[in-house]
Amino acid sequence: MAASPNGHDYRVIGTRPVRHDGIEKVTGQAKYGADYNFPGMLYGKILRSPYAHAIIKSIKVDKAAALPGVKAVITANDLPALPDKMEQAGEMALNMSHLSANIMARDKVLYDGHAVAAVAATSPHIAEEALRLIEVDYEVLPPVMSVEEAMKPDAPILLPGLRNKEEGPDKPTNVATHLQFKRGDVNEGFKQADYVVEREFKTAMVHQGYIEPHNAVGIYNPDGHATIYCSTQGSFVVRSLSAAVLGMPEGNIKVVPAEIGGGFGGKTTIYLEPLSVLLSKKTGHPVKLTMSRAEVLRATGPTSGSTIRCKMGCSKDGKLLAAQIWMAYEAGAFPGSPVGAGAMTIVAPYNIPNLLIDAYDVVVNRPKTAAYRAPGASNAAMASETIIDELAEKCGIDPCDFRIMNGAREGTPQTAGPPYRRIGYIETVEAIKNSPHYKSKLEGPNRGRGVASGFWFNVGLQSSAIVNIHTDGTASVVIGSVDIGGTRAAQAMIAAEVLGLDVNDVRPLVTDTDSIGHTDVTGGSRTAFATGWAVYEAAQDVVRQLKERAAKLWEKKPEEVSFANGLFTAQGDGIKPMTIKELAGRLARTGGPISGRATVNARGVGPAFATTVIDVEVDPDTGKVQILRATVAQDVGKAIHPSYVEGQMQGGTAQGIGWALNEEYFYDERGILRNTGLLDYRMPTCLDLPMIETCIVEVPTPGHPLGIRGVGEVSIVPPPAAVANAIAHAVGVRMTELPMSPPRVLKALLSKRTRAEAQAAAAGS
Amino acid sequence: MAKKVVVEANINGEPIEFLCEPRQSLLEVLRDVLELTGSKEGCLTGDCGACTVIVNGRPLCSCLMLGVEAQGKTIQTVEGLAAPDRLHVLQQKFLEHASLQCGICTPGFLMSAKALLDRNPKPTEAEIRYALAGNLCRCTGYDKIVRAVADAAQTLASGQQPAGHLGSGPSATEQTERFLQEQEVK
Amino acid sequence: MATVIIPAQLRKLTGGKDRVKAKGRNVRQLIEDLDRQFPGFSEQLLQDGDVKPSIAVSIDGEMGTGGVLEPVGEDSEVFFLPALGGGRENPGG
Amino acid sequence: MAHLNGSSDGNFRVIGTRPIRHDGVEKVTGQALYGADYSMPGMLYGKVLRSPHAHAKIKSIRIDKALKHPGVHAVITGADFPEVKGVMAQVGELVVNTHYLSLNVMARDKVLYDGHPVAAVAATSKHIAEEALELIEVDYELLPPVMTAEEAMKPDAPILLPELRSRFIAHRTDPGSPEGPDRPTNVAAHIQFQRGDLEAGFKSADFIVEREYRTATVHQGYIEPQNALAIYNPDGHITIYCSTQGSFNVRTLTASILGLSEGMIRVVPAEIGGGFGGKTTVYLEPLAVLLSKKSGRPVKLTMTRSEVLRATGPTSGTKIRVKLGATRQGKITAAEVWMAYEAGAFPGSPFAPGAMTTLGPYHIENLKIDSFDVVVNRPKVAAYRAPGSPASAFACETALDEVAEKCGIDPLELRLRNASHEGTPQPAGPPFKKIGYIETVEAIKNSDHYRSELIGKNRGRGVASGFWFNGGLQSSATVNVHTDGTISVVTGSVDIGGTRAAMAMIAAEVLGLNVTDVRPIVTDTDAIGHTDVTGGSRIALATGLAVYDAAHDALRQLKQRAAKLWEKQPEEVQFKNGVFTASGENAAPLTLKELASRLARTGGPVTGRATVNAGAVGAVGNAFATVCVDVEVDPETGKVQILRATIAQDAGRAIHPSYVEGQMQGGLAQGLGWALSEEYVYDERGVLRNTSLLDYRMPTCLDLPPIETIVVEVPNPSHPLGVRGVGEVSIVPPMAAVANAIYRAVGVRMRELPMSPPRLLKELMRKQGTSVEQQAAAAD
Repeated sequence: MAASPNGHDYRVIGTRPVRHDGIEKVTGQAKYGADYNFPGMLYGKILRSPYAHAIIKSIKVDKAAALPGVKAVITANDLPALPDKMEQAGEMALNMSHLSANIMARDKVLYDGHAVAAVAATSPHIAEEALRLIEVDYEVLPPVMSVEEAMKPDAPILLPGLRNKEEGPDKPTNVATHLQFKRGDVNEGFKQADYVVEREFKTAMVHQGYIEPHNAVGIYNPDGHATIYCSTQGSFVVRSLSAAVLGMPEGNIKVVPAEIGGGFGGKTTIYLEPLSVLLSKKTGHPVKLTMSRAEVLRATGPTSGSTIRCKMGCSKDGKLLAAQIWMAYEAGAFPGSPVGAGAMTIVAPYNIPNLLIDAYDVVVNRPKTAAYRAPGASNAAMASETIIDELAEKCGIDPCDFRIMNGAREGTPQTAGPPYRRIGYIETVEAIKNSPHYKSKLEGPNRGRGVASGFWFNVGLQSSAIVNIHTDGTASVVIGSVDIGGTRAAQAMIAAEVLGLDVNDVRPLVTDTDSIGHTDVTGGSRTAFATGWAVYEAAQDVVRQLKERAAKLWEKKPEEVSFANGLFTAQGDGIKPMTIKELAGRLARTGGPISGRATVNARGVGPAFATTVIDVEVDPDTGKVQILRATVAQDVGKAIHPSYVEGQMQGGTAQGIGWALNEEYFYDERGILRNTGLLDYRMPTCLDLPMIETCIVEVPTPGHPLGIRGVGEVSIVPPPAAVANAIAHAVGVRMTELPMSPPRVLKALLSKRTRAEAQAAAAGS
Repeated sequence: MAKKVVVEANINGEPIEFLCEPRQSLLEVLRDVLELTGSKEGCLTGDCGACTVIVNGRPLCSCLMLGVEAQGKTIQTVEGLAAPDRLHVLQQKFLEHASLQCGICTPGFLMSAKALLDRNPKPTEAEIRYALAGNLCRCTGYDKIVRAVADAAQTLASGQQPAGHLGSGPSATEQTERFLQEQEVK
Repeated sequence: MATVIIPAQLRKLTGGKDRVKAKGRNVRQLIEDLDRQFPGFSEQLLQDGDVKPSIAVSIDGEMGTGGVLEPVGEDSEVFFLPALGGGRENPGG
Repeated sequence: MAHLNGSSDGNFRVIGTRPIRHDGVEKVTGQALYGADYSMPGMLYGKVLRSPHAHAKIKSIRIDKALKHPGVHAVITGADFPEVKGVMAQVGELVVNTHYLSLNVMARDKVLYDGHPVAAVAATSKHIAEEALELIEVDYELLPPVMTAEEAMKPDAPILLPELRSRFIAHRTDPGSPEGPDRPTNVAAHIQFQRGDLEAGFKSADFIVEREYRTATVHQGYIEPQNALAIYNPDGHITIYCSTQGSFNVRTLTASILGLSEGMIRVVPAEIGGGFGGKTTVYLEPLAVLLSKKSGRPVKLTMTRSEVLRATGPTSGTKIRVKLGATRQGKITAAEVWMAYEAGAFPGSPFAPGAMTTLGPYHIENLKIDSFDVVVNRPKVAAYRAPGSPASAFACETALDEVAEKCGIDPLELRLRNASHEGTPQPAGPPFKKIGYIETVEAIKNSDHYRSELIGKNRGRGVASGFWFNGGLQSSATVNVHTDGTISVVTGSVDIGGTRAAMAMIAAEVLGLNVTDVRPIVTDTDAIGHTDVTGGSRIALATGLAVYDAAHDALRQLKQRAAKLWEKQPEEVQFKNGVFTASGENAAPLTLKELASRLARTGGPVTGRATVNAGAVGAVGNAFATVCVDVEVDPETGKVQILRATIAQDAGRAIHPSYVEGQMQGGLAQGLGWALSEEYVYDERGVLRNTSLLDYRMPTCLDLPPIETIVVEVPNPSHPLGVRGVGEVSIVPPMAAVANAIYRAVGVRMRELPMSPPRLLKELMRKQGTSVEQQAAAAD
């Protein structure tokens, strides 16, 4: 029985029931976006730019439109022009004209793969043939591929209209935003520091790597209403953004979320949805658009590559005194990289008196970045966590002890914002320190162990939930949060806990945007936190009404009725305790059916911390790094369904290791992506990884009824730095570039050997 | 438009006739012609394994095989794994071990694992990882998948079938096995 | 009088001060008072009558969800900082 | 009930207008998915083997040949059904024993009507399934069929259900006590209502009219045959897609028949192609579930038209004796009615609702009504639009016409003199609250149809009235306010006749929106609170009430949010035609749209919800209708042509007038078919001979004139919008009106339905025969 924050033991929460949608998924019946078919459905394909940076002088589509079987061809002219300013879409602020131009290029293509036109035809093969008949006249411009090039004063300008506060209103620039965070006086701090380490880090652009490509089926009705079936992390986001891009009233669009084959933040925006509706409007048929793997890699939303200069100083006894960081993130074709989050998380786990952080959001001729699991935090941690490892080494202090000494706790000021409330960072480091892994001896040549920590804010936002009681005492929970990693099971468990029911008597149901109140995106590790809260309150609403009905039956006042572990009771004689099953059978007589509802805009969000230790062995001849062992400790507040909490911790660690060792976007000098397949965009297979050990730390979030803390994202932050530190301890080279692929590690090893030989020669002569 | 060809094959224990264009892959035939949408498309280049099916006892990517090549073959997809009333032990163990999160890669993993256990009833962890290396998963980090396959192998080896629900009739798997034996005999 | 911590970007408006006193029962009145003390302040923070969606307001350690309506205590500590979301990629500014 | 904002009685902004229904586009473009349109990957097709005999024992069933037929995946018979304790369940307006319901879904050791299901098969195609049916060998032992109530009530009649004992029911809620000797019978129940002193009443009458009437078994005639698609998951969870009037009904009945827990079943209602009460029970759903369980694949079952006629739920044929006593001034002093309803193979005919609505429109002091539920070898009856009331009205309203003729009073005038009004005791229930019967009679009296001259040979005009008490039962609704100020209304009530539009209009009225900003959603049994069947004319009334309350729940929350924005108290916030206002300075008026975009800031999304039990059946609503029909009879063939038809009906409050008129016209048309051409023709072996729509002759647009409608609005005091429910009463008056018109046209009193050409010609020749004899007698 897992102990709960408010003392009483939980009956369902903390157990590991089989998820309710499991059967459909293991028998292949579950319907993902691409599995939907409709009578008379057409297939859509998109023509994509072969250039990284070019002006579209003209597009001729008549030949394509004439091909038998082709029903419609659209370009950007078919989409309404939108104002070039920041607008509010739900809880997000977006520049709608940039969003629209990213979905379909308007007079300029800005990255290899940028959508230029789309075709709908009776078969996917005919649609592909039609694409080849579209003639586009490009005027090729020099591509700007890195932040360094883009920030040069004479760099080619991607977006003529872009301005930033620094350079004023009349200077075109590629720097969209400059953020600065300051505390204390860094120069003073560095003066007092005994040890100072400064290095420049470069991390490559990487992709979320979800196995299911994007998809959308749009059905446009002659009365102006449209229905969209798609795999998305936020059906309400798809509705409000598609409405803006299509210039339709939001209420005319209904989004039906299909099962989703992975997202990790990459499916929180829109690519195909508006185009499928537009093609359906033109043809009068449902239109299905799916992306190939190459399209996913070239033209969806990877996370930023970055350049980070990080300088940190500490006293002899290991006290961190100052940190000065310069960071520039690739935003991709349009402004909006996660550099702000990177800046606010880079030293978040630590208490550093003097701080100066400058963060730049820079547009380059690469696909517009989207969120990828704690966006911006992993690249930042690669810099700060490796320098902290060097400082600990210089002070001769164990990396865990160094982190415990400087670790943030309740009251520590954050980089930006109020001091921390009750958090569990120190507990995660201690959990690693006392883990069997960390205590075990690591012998053998070229082997090393690295430790690193990570932080993520998590987010609350809005959720709605409805709980219906059926006449046989079972219940159904209706929510709008898409279930990627088993959150349906968590919602059913929360309702079962409150209602005193067996978890298999509760059926969770994810429904469309018309059948449930507004619910924000499944992202920001918020679903268990915010939607779970709404389900908790809705279930309490049901208990309240059931108490009224019991009171009516016993002719007592509702306040006199109490409810505990599934039984309604009241004092006085002749009161036979009733289960929900018995009471449910008598609802008709006592006033009719019962359904509870709750809506929340969740407050008091608890940030999440994780610390990871990884053992590696480096092959000195090839530079290949083999992961021997990995353990991750994470503060989850309260684990509702431990198997899926472990799943999130293991999944994030695996992605972090892929990010560390071999995943990168490889562009040639003309700005064309060369590794557009999973053979060359090398993600970890089960042969590359050991079993990933997890220790769940439960420091409850004050203010949440169940103490829940989001778990979905933070586990991806530590691994790149942990692997780098392990390599340093294994073969004595400090890697400062991601990925630490065999060629790069080998180069570092060879240059170390030549330097050593040169010194020996100098010393010897 | 190329002329369609009539193809006969045994799919999930049932003799099936279907029409397909020469350019259609077996995956496209399974999903769009035969409405067996259990096999999933992840890359169409044989890298992700989400479209894995078993053809004449061998696991392979149905996106790399043409529909017309299925003539006379015995094919098993995820839809043919469970008996009418009872999940295959692999399906049961994937659920019990929470070995899937989004589940898009699960059909592919189940077929690769089934082919492995048919060949090697008592695989070591390394052998399991080797056999499943062709199937990518981005959510789980593979840990719980490997544990589920090992547990399923152990359950099969010790002969206890997981508690069946009810009903009679040979499962699609047994039908396919019988069909295969007949083929070998001929 | 609540204490307002000024984010780095806006310190040029407050003449470099990073901590300022202001009075107001809720965020709207607080910003009006700040604008009186340091002209140009509300233009940075407000957009059509409410706090810019890209700005988050934290009061006594808790992220406010009420925008300008968020009540402010007599001596509470108020932070203005870039609003972020894990699932959303758009940072401040 | 809080009074509607800004609208005193009657001047609503949206209610009463005629917007286009929201699901219209799908229906006119063919995209709407009816039950048979659903298909699933790997789906099998089911077929049912039905008994060719009306009454026989099943000695053995051999299915092994069928099982081995290639492509067959599963075969089920009665043996696959668990023996479950029968319990009384509410099915539409009828009350049914679930044990008998299970026997009706699949015979066990006895078949009781031609078409009774005996086995079912699931195969990879329909044709293979049909071939498999022929391979099933059933060994029957024939028994003599009992086809009419008369025969069944004879003491020596063959017994259909050996364990059946007759019950006597004294009042509406009496569960009944055993009646008569403890020996097998075909009379399942006898209900009786009595008031006043019958003897004295008849003594004080100047005229007595005593007649006997017969009506035939007739079918609802919905164009979409029954269908069901079931998916049985290995973990025991079941999903059923079907066209039904009551998705929650299907779940409860299927669960009880198969001995499953209700929570394991989720029913997704498809669009429904007509029901009229016939789709408030289950036929195929339990079979589809069992076949899916045995085959491990989704299974779809559909019925052919002949299966619909032979083996679903027509309404009862009846035998009725009426005795009316009246004074010379036309005051009815006493009425005695004896009625026998044929229940079909199992007990559960509308004998009780028939009795409770007999002579409902009239204030009669001395009254005795006896009504019997009699089992016969015909398909078990189901509800059909005001079940039981049309047959009794045919008898009583024609007898009443004879009384009017004897008193020499205009038939409408006679009805006005005896009309029920507020306070009149119902035949079996509390006195009427405010009702609009008199208004319907006066509306016909002042109608230009009634005042028009009817000239020409063999032409006649007849009038009749009808009463139905309507249902209340349970409904749930949620109203979601979206960030752009539009709202969606989610209910569980299946929409047969445009009720989605009515729900959207009610929500739009309360929240001050145009109806196009409201999206009505009908959802499945998991996604909404318990909602009873779409029947008993209750949707606009009960689900409408739930939507009304849910919209007010949302409005209450919105007022709180506005108050928060203006830093005022919620009570200070007013809401009038779509704008929130409050006194004082910084309270600039806010439209719902503007407020909706600020919900995030003021606490999060807004969802209103309400659940309602709109009073026991009969406590609410009480709808009346009066019909006037002109006919011309062709003396050579006996064919009756309807020249003109007008109906006046009290709707209480017409939410969407077009669809209210639609219900009035639809009911009247069905009544005319019942009157003139529809009947079940059984041969002496009890086999149905007219199993197609060629011989089961329903009215075509050629047979009917335009049906003029007069919507009378006498608001129902116990409903915030005055709604009464309009779906059923319009079918009650037409048969008597046509009979009375025929009498005025050719002087023949028809007392048997249908008044088809052969029957009318027989009566005409008999009348001429007598007049010829009279002339002959007079002559010689």
